[in-house]
Amino acid sequence: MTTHANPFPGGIHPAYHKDLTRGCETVSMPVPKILVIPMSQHLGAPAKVLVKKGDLVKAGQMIAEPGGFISAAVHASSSGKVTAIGPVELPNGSMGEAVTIETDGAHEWEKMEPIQNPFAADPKVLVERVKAAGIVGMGGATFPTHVKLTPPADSPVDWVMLNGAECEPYLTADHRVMLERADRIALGVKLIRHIMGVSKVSIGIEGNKADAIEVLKKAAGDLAEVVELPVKYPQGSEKQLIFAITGRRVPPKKLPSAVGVTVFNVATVVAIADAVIDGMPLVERVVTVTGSGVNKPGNFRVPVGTRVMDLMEFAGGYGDDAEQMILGGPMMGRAAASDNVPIIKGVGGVLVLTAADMKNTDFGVCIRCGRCLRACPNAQNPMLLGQLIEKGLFSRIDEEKLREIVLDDCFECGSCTFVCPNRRPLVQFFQMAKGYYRSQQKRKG
Amino acid sequence: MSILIPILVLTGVGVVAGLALAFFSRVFYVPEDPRVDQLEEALPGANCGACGFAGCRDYAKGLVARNGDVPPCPVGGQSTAEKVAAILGIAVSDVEEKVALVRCAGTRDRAAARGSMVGVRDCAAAALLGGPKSCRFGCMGLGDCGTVCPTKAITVYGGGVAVVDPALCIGCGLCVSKCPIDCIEMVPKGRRVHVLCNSRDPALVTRAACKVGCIACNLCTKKDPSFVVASNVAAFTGTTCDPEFCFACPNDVIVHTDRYEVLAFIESEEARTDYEAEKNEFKEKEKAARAAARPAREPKNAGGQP
Amino acid sequence: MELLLLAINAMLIGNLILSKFLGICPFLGVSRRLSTALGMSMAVLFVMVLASTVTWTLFYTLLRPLHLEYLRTILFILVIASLVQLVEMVMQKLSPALYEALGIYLPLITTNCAILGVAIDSIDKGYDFLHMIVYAFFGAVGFALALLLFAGIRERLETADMPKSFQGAASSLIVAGILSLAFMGFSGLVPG
Amino acid sequence: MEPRTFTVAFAPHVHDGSSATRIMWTVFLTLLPAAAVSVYAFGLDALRVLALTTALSVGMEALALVMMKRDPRACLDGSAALTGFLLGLTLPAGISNGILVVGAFVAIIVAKQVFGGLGHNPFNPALTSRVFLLIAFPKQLTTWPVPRGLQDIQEFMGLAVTRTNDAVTSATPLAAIKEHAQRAMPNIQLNDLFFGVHTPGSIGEISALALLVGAAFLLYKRIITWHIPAATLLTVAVFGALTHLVNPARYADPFFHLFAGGLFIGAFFMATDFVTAPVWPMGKIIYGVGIGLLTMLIRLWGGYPEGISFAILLMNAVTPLLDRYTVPTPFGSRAAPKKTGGES
Repeated sequence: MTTHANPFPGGIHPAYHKDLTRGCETVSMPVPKILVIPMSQHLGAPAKVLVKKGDLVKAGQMIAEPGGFISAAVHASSSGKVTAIGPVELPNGSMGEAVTIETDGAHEWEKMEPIQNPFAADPKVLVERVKAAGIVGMGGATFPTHVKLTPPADSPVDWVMLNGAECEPYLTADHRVMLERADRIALGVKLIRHIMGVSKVSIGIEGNKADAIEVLKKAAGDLAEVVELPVKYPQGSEKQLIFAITGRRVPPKKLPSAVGVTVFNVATVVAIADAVIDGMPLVERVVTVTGSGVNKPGNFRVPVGTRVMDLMEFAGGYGDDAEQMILGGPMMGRAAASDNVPIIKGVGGVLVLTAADMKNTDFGVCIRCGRCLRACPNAQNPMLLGQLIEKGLFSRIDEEKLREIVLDDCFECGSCTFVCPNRRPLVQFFQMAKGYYRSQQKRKG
Repeated sequence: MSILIPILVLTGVGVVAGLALAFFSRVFYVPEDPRVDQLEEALPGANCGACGFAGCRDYAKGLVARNGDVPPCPVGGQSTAEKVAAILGIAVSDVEEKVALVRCAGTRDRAAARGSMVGVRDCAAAALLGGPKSCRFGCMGLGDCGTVCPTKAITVYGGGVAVVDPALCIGCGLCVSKCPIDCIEMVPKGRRVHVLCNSRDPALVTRAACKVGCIACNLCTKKDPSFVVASNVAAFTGTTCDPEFCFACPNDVIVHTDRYEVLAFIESEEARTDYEAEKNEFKEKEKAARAAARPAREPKNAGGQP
Repeated sequence: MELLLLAINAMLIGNLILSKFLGICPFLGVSRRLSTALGMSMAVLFVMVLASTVTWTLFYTLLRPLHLEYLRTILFILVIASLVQLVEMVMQKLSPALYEALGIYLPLITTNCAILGVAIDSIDKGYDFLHMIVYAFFGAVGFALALLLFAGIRERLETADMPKSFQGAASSLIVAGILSLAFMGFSGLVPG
Repeated sequence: MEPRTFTVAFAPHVHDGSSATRIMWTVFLTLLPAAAVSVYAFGLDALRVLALTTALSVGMEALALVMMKRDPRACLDGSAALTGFLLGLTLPAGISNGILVVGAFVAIIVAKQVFGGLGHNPFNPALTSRVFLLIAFPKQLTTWPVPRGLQDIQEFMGLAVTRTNDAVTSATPLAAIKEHAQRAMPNIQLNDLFFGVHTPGSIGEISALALLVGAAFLLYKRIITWHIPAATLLTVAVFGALTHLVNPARYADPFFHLFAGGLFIGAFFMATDFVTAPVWPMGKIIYGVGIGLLTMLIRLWGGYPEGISFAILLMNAVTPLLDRYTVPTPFGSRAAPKKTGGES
């Protein structure tokens, strides 16, 4: 099978720092005393709470059902008593409703029935199971997986892609999942082939994870081809990944299904297999704890809803000079104001940086050096757009159609900001502009 | 004789050009309503865009096109509305003049901070990160509203809360649309009583975030039905009330502008001390009244007046 | 070849705006947006060619035979003013958006000295009909070129943190000055 | 464990460590070889001019920043020094100090700070100033001292010197060609043009070799891209070759045009100035071709012997248009999707 990969335009080569945790085997974290399980861990409508304050819940019990078509169920990660239901701070800095559980330490399970002989089962049953297990994309976008498994009839999918690129610096959670659970990934691939009726499955892995490529080649056999991807950020972004493996270009503002492709994160595939074979809902995930501000970097299997402070206590605590805590990777992750926030389904890493590692955020004017233009994976114009947004010249943006051409398609990978010699916060400008247009739309409609 | 030739030439060319123009003005006639110009004259000319149109001329065209069926010019107020109605020949509708009010008194010493932020220079950016305060509804104090204000009526003072100077505010509402957390409200110009809190969080969350947050305790609504509580925050809907009613608020969120300017209420230590003193006095009085009322078995003290 | 040289001369070396300093009013007035600058350029191109043709014809058929050369300025102004009125009407009918955008500057083409300048210049230089057309056309193209370049620069300067005192006309004039400096490089390119 | 709070900032939280200041000073350093050659060739006069323009420019920048109530420390960000240095490199060595003050004023105040300083100037400040000086002081700007080797420095150090050449000034090769057409050619050696120690000219332009060394470093560091210099040089070479083929007696050969005058410093260091050059590859190529064409136009038929400064300035004016009309198509919109299911 071919392992040829197309390099996408732009991109950057940050320092990866993956050696910190690359070799750390995943350690299961014991269930903490308090679990804070938000209802909005996915893209789409928040889940609807099914329990009341004072209820006793079991591990794996569904505590909230999907709140709409694009939504996902939420389960208790351990057994215990519901002590509060109310708004808490979420990893993205906003407030959202969450169920707080005081665990009893017994960790009593209430799993779903495993599906016997799944390859003979109706794909619809399997999709129902994925929905019931509350599985969402675990690469960070947290799109409900059951929606992805059932593409609309007018855009059929002929090629499924597993995303093992893990192009974010520092993070190794997916890498460890691929090494440690290769058989489950193979099983998951088989299930997806059965559910979606596709024959072409590719697993894209960046070349800096040679051992994972080896292991998966062995495990996947004929089920999927393993493609070694060039090491370049943002290789793990859907559109770039699809181009690298298939050569197909997803048109601006279109979903991958427009070119007949669907992408799953490797950890998501494991969760699918777990849900079908073991009847286990998505209640835990692998999280990389790393960075210069932690005492002991490592990979941990963490119950969903664990507060970062509890995880850090188990993982060995902060270094003396920890200054910034980022949930996710350093390129697209969010800096949290406090560690009293829960780990949710889409958080793959806790990165703690010291003041020395932190980027100086004093920014200057654009000197038009054009580095951002060369770094942008979408071949767009961060430079001009950033200047216009900074000056509030939204009429110019409309006039030159920059919003349609540039802004709508920017997925905030941060490459432009990474290379800007005057450290202009371009991603921030784009987020602001997106917010501005959202509020404009709200006012109109 | 020789003078006649140039005169004739000039006249001839002039007549030809005039006739040609007259002909073409028929061919390319575009009707335009003269009222647009009159209306533009009558409007304030601030071109602030608060009406939703791109400038005053655009608004005038809109007025003509829809024969006055557009929201009134918020800046011009009653007098402009009358002029517009006169030009259009329609009845005057009453225009309520409004001023902006920042519904927050959570200065730095009263509202809990939330981490420290670097690289953030304005509200729109800070809002993306969750804001600098634990309260996600409170004024972030980075002054975006002040920068859009055409009359420079909004200033962020030392406490880190924006305050509107009602004397300067022309009621255009640009700050309201600019504020990313909807902390600014347009209130009727004559309103004397304001609830300076915007937190729609439940009481527990609000109390943890800010000392001067509205916890929706409903004590004010018991004093005067003009106070209403909706989505966890109180609001005053009337024009004025007994200044002493404001003291009923346990968290000092309500200001009566007959007693204290909003600015002083938020920023001035002196005013705060005065306020505390008055409030204590009020409480004493109320206690005494209650004690006096108890033997008489009156079920309720009507309004806290002695 | 000679016509080519004339064209280059009219367009670059003797650029109306940047080396003859004619037509500065629309140059500063309607150069804030590329789109309006383009519209203005087209209007000027049209009026300039038409006005030159008409005035040239009038001059050689009416004034010269009657020995009324001294009337040319006042007559030309009359003709140009009428033509501008015509263009204004046409534009209001056919492209109201551009009409709005050009605003006061459209009637001001009347007093655009570039038009009168070209008309008188082609008489002064004794051009025949063909040369006059080429001169007027490429003069207008040169006007358009300068206007478009200038509009591009001004759009860019919108994002600049200019000191207050230099915003607007001040910086525009400096840009125009530097542009004019650069156009000096063409001097001597074509003799005459 | 108690909850603790952290500093919040925007993603991405890491940076490649580049800085505008470092870029500016790197460009400055890459100009040193050329400066060294000219100090060797023109002696202390060259040093004086370079030091003065650089210092004056930084001074003017500081003054402007103070007047605009901005942080005056920003004058050390390298951009003003670079502008001053580049200006010095485009001037003849024997120029008087008064003119240098005017030059620095035009470059920093008129061409740069008026527009808001770094990043906003539509025209290259050094070139604007040079062109201004050329038009304002034509005599002084075209009085070219003949390189005297190390005499000056030897003299300065008290070594014995025998003055062999007292003719102080001479025409530049380009001016000679302009005046005498091909008859001047035998006196001009390509070698000299390339190494530059014997040809008259402005301080920075005499040695193509030294400029190439610096430019190679800039290209290697990816501070500049190949588009603009390549397009410019190629255009000049092709244009030169064509005219030479048509009339070898009148027009010099392309190598002469490549190595003579300020083409190298212009193409590599002036035209590539970020602030005033287009940003997109296609725009850069058009821009480079335009510079090449205009340079040759002025050199061959214009009133001035050298046209590169005018050419770059003129193309600077075109930059905004090029930026706007040469935007590449965004990723994904070029090729129609291979599968057309669900496409409208």
